[in-house]
Amino acid sequence: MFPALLLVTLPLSAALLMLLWPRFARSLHVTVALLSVPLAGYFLQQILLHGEQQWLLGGWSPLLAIRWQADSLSALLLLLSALLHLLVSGYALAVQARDRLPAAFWPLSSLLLASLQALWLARDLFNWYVCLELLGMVAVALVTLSGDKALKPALNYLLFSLFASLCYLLGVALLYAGYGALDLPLLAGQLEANRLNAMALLLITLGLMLKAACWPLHIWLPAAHAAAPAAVSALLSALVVKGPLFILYLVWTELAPQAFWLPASYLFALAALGALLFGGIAALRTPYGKSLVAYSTVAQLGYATLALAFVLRFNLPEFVAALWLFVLAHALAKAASFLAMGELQQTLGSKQVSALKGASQTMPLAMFAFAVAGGSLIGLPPSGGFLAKWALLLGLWQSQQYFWLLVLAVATLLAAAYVFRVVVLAFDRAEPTAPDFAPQRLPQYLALLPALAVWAMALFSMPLLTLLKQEL
Amino acid sequence: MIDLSHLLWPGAGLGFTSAVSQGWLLFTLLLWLLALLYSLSSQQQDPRAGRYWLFMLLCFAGNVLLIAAQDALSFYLGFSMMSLAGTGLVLHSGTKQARRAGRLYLQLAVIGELLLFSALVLRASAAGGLYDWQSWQNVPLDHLTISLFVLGLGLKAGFFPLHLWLPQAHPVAPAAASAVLSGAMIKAGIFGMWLFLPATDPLLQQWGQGVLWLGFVSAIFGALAALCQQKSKQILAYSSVSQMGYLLMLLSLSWLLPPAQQSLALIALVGYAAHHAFAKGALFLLAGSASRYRFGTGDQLLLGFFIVSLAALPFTSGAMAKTALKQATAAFALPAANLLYLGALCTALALCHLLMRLKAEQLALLSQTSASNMPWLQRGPVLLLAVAAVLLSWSGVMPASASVWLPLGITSYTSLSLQALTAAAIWAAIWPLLMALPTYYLLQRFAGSWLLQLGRRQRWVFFTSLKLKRLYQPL
Amino acid sequence: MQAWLLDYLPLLIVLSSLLPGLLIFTLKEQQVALRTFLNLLGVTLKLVLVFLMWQGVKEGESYYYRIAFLPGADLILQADALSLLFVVLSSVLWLATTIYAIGYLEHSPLRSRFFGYFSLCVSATVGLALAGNLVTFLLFYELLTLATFPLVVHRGTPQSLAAGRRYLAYTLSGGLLLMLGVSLLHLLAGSPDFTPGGYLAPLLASGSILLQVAFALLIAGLGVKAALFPLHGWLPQAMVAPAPVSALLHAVAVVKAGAFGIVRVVYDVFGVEVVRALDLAWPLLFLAAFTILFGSWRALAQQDLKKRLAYSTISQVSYITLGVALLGPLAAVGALVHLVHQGVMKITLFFCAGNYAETLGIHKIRELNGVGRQMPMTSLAFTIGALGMIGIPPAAGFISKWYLGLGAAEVAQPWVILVFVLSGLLNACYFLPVVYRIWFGVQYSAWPSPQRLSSRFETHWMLLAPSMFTLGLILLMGLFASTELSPLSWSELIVEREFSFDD
Amino acid sequence: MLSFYLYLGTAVLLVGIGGLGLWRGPELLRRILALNVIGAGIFMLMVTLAYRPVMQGEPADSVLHALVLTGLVVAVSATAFALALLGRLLTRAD
Repeated sequence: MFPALLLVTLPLSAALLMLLWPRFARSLHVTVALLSVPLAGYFLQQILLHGEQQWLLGGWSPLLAIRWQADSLSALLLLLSALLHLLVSGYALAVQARDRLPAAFWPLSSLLLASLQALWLARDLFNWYVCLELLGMVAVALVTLSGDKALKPALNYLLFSLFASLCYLLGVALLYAGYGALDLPLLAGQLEANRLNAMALLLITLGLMLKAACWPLHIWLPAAHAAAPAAVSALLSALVVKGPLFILYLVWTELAPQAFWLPASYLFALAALGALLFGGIAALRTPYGKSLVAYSTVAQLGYATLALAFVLRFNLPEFVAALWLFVLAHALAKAASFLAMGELQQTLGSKQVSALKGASQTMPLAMFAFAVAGGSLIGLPPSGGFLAKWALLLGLWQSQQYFWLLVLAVATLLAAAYVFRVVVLAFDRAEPTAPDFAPQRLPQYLALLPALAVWAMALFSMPLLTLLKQEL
Repeated sequence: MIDLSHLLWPGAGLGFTSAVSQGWLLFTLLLWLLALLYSLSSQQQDPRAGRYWLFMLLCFAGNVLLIAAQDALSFYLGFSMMSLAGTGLVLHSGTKQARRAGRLYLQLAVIGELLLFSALVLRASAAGGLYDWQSWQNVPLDHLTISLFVLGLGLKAGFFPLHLWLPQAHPVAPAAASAVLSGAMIKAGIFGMWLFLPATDPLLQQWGQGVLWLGFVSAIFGALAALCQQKSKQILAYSSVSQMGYLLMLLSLSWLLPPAQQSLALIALVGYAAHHAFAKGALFLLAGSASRYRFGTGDQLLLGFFIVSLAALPFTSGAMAKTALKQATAAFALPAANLLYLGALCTALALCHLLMRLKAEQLALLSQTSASNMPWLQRGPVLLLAVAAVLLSWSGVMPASASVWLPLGITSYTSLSLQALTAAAIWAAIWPLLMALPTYYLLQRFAGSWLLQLGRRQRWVFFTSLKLKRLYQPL
Repeated sequence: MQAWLLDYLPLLIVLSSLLPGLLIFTLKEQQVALRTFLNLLGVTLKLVLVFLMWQGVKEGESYYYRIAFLPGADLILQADALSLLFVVLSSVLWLATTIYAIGYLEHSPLRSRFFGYFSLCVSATVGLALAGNLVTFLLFYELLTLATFPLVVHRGTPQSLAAGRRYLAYTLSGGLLLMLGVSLLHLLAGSPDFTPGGYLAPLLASGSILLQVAFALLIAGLGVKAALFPLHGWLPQAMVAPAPVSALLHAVAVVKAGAFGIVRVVYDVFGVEVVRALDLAWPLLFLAAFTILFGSWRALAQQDLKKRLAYSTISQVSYITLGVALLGPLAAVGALVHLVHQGVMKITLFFCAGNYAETLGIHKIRELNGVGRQMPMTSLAFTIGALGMIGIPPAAGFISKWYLGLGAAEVAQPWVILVFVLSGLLNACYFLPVVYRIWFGVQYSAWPSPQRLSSRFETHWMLLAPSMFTLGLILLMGLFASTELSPLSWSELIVEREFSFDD
Repeated sequence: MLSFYLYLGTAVLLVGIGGLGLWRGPELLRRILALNVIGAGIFMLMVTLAYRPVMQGEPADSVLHALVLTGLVVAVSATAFALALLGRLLTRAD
């Protein structure tokens, strides 16, 4: 109980304190970020030792109380968020001397962490709504940090996010009308397959898919993620879009009646198909570096959506494993690639992909980080992306989904194409773009860190799968 | 025999275990050593002498190796070493003729190599993965393998339809190289056929007749074609085609004859080959010298001796060889044994032509410059070849005690020379010659220009070769 | 040698090039001596370790190193006779190529990067050779792609970038197909260690379609690197890379990885019996035969020396595939020994091409006229290499061709010998004119850009020595084929020990 | 009972109007307003649902009231944030 509560309250209270004493904002932030990691680690260990735990906040009865529940998946996500948050904080500090982020960054990102951690822990439909709302607004606020050019995408993001929240809220209200409960374990298995529930679930799904940027509801994402400062983009792409996905997964596997699973799986599969193909193609065509990475997020979320679709359709452990492995691998890889790309753009002074000419000589570390992270996005062994894809492949072969194997192949090739589009350019020695200033080493190393971590992921596949409670 | 199987490849070994290979080695070695001696003088002013010696020695090594080989791979190694290094000799002078002849030589040599390769592979496979001769002797042949052998080795031996490269390549090489090309190297083809096509194989009976006729056609064709040539070395080259025909006949006779008489044919084969090696080698050397040096009387006598020997006049090695051939033919009871006289006539005609052309060339040389005498370093080897030829034809007359020193199993050949001394044999050798002289005169008188034109009819070979080259080497 | 160390031997062999490679990345451009030292240290270490392993494997010891990786498919590095063949080949040729590359790249920029990737490339190759199951193989197969790509684009010119893109397009697609195949097999049979005779026989009863699909996927994936006919497109373009890279790509690293994989798949995954039962060898056989002729045919038309060599590689590597597809013991010996022989011969040819280019600026074949007098040693090496490619003794190529021919006759496919003959003919057609130009051609214009690289030798000694070394290897392997050290004996040992032929 | 359906109808109508506004309007301000209208509709729906027990004579569902209150706070702050952003955007555009 205590560590879980701390994980949420620590960043939350720190954020409030930062507003009070902006002078100590940075040091407070770093302290919280540093504390969160061992705390999350300790928490994970506790969960492993004692199994799943749950608490009803404030000791209220289940109907009224806010329920927190933590299984190993939640604990893992808590740790991941804490780690990436620490990494991004480190990056923000490292580039502080060069391009100063507005002071608002520190409290906002602490707030982001708090809302995310609360989201992973909550098992309550309305509580999730609050988390989502908070997450969305903080994210928008973070996007605006990069200045006036980000205002338009940020506002767009906000509107989409609000609309999505409202959809979700409406759905939740409809469910509550039927069953008078918001608590997930209480509702689990209760829902009948009637029209009202279908409507409610559809609204919830729509809202969540919008927030998770599932194709074709992703249109807000590329602009917003591309416009944000690199550190923020990394957080947004790596973590924020995963929150709604987490809720979506729980809602469908625990709440939704089995009769709805098949149509839902078609819906998700369609979204995945679009994401994988069109996301990839868009990433291949965009002239801007960060948009490329952002579109890649859209495409990569397609894998997770696909896994979700097949979880609903076949209920094989491979797909569940694939879903979460994709989430983990993508989080790490995307953090690395956004940080690397941001660093490259900042140093080379242009947003264009074409400006990366010769980057493998001028900024080898950042380019290497991007390429290594890209390897995981493509799914090259032994990266985490490979591990996830492997699980997905096994599931697809087992359920004899040959069409989807083909889709997967095409998507992989598209990923390879957009990653190596950048990498090949970086090897161009004809007219390398000269850096505007001497490249900083520390931020590049920080970008490399998650990339290396994701490549080590496959070596720890067994512990990971144990954590996910899945067997291949 | 040296066993190298633990070192090189399974079954590898070197040695001279049969009488045929011993005899073959002896004349080959002799010719090679003398030719190399001759080169000391002839290549003295050659700016690219290093290259010449390299290829000469490679060819030499290859030639000896293929005779010494006790297994297919060693043979093939020697064979291809010799064949390919031979290209260097043909190309050596770098003239246009040399280049196109070299191209033709190489094209056909490579084809020959590959045919031989596939034949060897099939054979080795049939023998269960063993490569040494002993294991191959009793493995039955099949038609495909035989035809591959005949084609592959025939391209080297240069008998009739496979001779295309020979008359082009031999004349353009330096004299000593032509001597070994014609005297020793092309014989490797026949030697190989003897090795790979054991007479005991029943299937060869079917092939023997055809090959025999092929040899005969080649013998006649070569001689007649020689008549159409103008250059002495080209005449010699065509004469080689003709002589290879005789060797082929002897080989096929060894297949056809009953086992008891096979050794006769084989002895005749080696004897003939040795005779041809000495005579043709010497003639090429002389022809080379004739284009640069003035011939003294002694030299002319030497020349005459070899021509006469090649024409198989009595008391020469040629007579011995021809007698052996006739005996073998007679033993087989060939109905057309008399056709051999036709062959002898043609040979004689060709040699007359050679003599005339040599004379003309010598006159042309003398009219242009004041050529010096032939150096002893060149004359010496030719003289030694003459001695060898005489020894070959007369060793049978020597008392047995004197011939004991002859190495290995060579003594078995000496009996041949005795048979050439009977009156019938002498007469049989002389009359075609006597007929040849007036025939040659008449031919030159009435058909000289026609023959000349006929001789130019070989451009298609180069044309095809060039076409081929364009095919694989587009501009 | 300590027992615990023996267990780690396979890992150490991979690390002996990986760690120096990673260290080299961090070096500055000017630290030439340190870089060279690290390079040579890695090479020497690797050779010593490989020697130890060779000793052990010959005695019948087994080395086995396992790290947990995917569920049901650990990362296994192990040494059997077959893997050792490839390991020895790559480490010995790495030695030659490293020295060559040091000489070749003297005074050129970005050497740390180059040598770093170079070492990674060798590590991936060795890892691939030592891979103990399909998943490990897949891992190193992909790593190899990644490690070689920067080498292909090292020059950074538009041509090399285009070549790099193409290379990636082909090899990544290949890797993807391989991954599909491996995952399918993993589902069907798990990913057990490579087993002599294959481990799929029990599955024959339960349906063959999926097995056939898996085979097709695996072969298509491997065929990309092995440059089998419709998948060969990357290879001729990739020759824009610097000469040492082309040498390594064509001789050891990339194309051989594909060929080696095919050997593994046919003999140690499917097994001869299953391949026969499923009728899988025929398409492979025809494809390989066609590729042999096709590559040679295309090589004829090339006027650029390296390009001609590249097409020749396409043709020559398919000999290995052909030998494998013949499914006979002798053909297998031929295929394995060709894996080594072709590597050594092709690396020699590329070294020579590089020597000509570096010393005299010669790239086109017509510029080679008369170069034999200027650079006799290089030209000698080139000539012997070319003769070996045609299959003429005593060069090593003859031995492999001979065994392949024997193998074809053994399984009663004499038409395959015709393929060899035709290919030999075509080989002669595109190599002998080059040799002719070198030795007999008349130089008609000045050398394109002559450089004086050495006062004593015809070129820099670091360029000359490796080619002389490999030249020596060609002749030794061709001549002393029966000795215990020869690749031939080793291949026979492999076939005897590890390939399951009934008779 | 009638009033229940009246409230319900109004709520649905509000959501509908908001949705239509969102759909039709390209202007950002209009969209923000439309979202607010939808929000109002949803809150009204929730309040209506909370009203159901009253019809049976039981006290109203206080959980829903709490939720609506929370929602209102969130909505107000979100609207404020959106308007602030819009303001900055518009001043920038001038």
